[in-house]
Amino acid sequence: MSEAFTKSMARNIFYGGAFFFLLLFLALTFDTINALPKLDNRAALESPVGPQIAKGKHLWEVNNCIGCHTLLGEGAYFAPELGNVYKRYGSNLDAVKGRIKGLISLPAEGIPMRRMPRFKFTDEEIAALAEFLKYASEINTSGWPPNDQG
Amino acid sequence: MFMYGKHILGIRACTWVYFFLLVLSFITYLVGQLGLGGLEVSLLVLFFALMKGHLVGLYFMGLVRVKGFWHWPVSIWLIIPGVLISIAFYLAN
Amino acid sequence: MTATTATIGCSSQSKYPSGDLAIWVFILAELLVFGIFFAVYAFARMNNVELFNEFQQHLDLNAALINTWALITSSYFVVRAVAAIKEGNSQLCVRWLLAAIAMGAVFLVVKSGEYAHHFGQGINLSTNSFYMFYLSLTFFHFMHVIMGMVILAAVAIKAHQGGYSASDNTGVHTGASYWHMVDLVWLILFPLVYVMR
Amino acid sequence: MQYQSQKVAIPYFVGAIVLFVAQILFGLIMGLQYVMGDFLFPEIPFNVARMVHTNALIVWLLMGFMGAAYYLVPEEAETELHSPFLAKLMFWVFFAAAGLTVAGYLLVPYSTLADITGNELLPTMGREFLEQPTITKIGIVVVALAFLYNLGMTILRGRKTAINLVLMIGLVGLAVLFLFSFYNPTNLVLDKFFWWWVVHLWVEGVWELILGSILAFVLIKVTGVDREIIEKWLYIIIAMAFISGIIGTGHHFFWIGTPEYWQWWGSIFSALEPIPFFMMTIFAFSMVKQRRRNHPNRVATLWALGASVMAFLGAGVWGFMHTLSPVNYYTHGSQLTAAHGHMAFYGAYVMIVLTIISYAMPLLRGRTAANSERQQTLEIWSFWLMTIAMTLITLFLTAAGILQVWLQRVLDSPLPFMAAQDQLTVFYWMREFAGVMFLIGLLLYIASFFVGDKEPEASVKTIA
Repeated sequence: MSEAFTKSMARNIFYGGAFFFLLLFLALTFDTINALPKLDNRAALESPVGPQIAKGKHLWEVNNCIGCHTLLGEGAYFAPELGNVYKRYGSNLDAVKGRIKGLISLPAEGIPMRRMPRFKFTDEEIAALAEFLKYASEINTSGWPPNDQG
Repeated sequence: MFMYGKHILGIRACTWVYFFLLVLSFITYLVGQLGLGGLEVSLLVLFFALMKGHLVGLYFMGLVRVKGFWHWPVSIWLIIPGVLISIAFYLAN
Repeated sequence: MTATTATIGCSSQSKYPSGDLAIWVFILAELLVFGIFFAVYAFARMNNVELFNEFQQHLDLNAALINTWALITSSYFVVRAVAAIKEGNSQLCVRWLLAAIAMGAVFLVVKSGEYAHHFGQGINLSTNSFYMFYLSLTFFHFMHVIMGMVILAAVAIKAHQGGYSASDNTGVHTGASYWHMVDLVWLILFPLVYVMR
Repeated sequence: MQYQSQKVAIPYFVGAIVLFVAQILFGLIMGLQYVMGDFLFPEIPFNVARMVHTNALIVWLLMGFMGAAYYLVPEEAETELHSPFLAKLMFWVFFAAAGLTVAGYLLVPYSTLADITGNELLPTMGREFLEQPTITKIGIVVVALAFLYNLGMTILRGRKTAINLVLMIGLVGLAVLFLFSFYNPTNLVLDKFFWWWVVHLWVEGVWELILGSILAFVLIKVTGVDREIIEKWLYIIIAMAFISGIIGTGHHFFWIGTPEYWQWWGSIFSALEPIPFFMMTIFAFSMVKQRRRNHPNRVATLWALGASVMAFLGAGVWGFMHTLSPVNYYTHGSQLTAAHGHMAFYGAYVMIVLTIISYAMPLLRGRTAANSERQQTLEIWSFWLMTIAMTLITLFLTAAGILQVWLQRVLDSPLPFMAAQDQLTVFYWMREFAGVMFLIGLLLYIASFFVGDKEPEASVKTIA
């Protein structure tokens, strides 16, 4: 009795269902956008270091850091999570800066392990990156990652 | 209450079901209004709800006269969440 | 009650429920979502019994009762509409459908009043887990009521134009089945969220 | 093939396969870098190889979709393509842009590429899968618009079938959602939130429409089952895909600074996401079972069935495995994600593009129905080699992922990332060998276009 199952009804369910769930998704999105100010650490963006964070994010992007690292768990799985790296290094900006500086100035040859490209960052740029990572670590991520190792 | 017979699927049966649903809902409401709680009361209220759902499925949706596979989905749907909810309430108390 | 001998759907037993089978596939999918949601509510409550019990008392039981009655009544009206079209009486069918839609509107108005009250107090999805579930479940259902009313309206318009007859009325059954599903879900939602504690 | 203009699909299919090869080669490089950290350093750092690997995949799938659309839309609409010239032109624009972008990735440091291409004006680069320079993104939009215009005009003029409409909705959705790739605020949470509107709503939303319509088209052709039945299935499957998949986006909003309720919404709806894939499997097998004829192109049927199964396993089962938020809390951003990504992309999208190529290419190259017996045998071998290799890759990555999660996230004194990685080496080696097996399968696949090319077509009799 396959006539009982009509194509036009299947089509209507597709259109109706798609529209319905799209609306619901938009409603939830609306609520999310309203809830974000309490979660997304935008206070840091509006603080005096805000421009530095913006610069850090830009550097993060134009050097394709996400191509090896994860940030809040998203990215490549080749190198450590950096969303919480600030906390991993004892919530110490200088420690983070020192770590970046150390990694990018390793000699070009003779290190047979996964390694960071030798980016040519100025001290100012390293400071911006560290501020960006600090900002990221202070986003409310519902308790993720489970521990400091990321 | 509703025997199989000539009028089983008739409007009159549905009307009775309708009144019955109203009454059961009112009882549920009273339970809430009186602030009754606890496992037994909760499960009783849940049982009423499942019964109401069952009646809607059988009479309003007309599944009472459907035989075979399609007779069951609504009943099964009521039973599975019903059991899960009961377990959760049992464990919570 | 001239319709005492009228039957719902076909008079004989059948292998398939009345209405387009496609809507039944959809109804099962929807029931599955709601079923999971209900079970998840109950288990989430398990970890926060006190919180759930406390905030449950802030809900408006009177509104819930009115809404339950409204939806049951509406469902019953749809049953009458189906019976009417089975007898070939399109205009009677339209009137029952309009009455059913009106009851749906009652539900929407009352529920909106409840929401206005909550939102007025600054409550939203992030307030606590009870309100998260309460708002999510009821809003999800709220949207289904709207959807159901749209479907009933479409059926009513077509019936008004004489699009159905005593022999050809699958569309009415289809809309009716969906509407009963909306009612069915509420019948579980009402005690679970408002009463059980 | 019934319409001359369907031939514009050829360059798209060929271009897709060329990029497919590039994708696999760079995948192998990355696989080796997982176990030999300084392999090809500093010439091709991991992040560059990964960019080529993922971007080539996306672009070749898009090319495959476009080729599929140029092939099937005229046939469904029963009219010639609106403008074959525009289609050809856009192929070369697209292919050149892809080539230039890959060359840019490989030849200059990424930050230099950003400078050269004026990323400053509208910074969109450097986000996963959207690494393309802004001008490439704009190029993609232009190509997509021309493509949609061309198809739209064709459909408007011709017969409007469900397959055509669903395909169009999928492609329009693809183009519209891509626009979110131009939104890149400093606020990381907003950035990530809308980034998923491109990534998730593509692969678990509109792409499923494209997948469904291509599958439906090929099934009509190879099984001869009534169009009414197939289109009915198509609608119900894509309805389920949207019902589960749109809110299912929430499974990406667990840990990125979005409200906690997404953990519930996302878990509940994404738990339903296997349903459309399961229905697709049932659909493909039941259509083949009810077939009204034995099509001589048995390998196309094999691809179609394989796609439905592997999509269910990769997207459905492997996705479900870590989609519930309490599980995802531990598995988020681990090798398990990689395992799921590999099998889901292969099963759902690689295989569907190979299905339509397998069905259409013999016809486009002048056969009446199918390739020769020898070609098909070779292609069947390649099917099994690639599919088994991908299953192995997925299993090894799953094993690596479980161990990684255990060492790095569950243990009372968790290991640091790199220390945990060292423990996974054996799995990474096995994955690399499976990758070589995949490459062999791919080479056989390409060989199947040439070896036995001059032999007569397979006929139904020789199969039965």
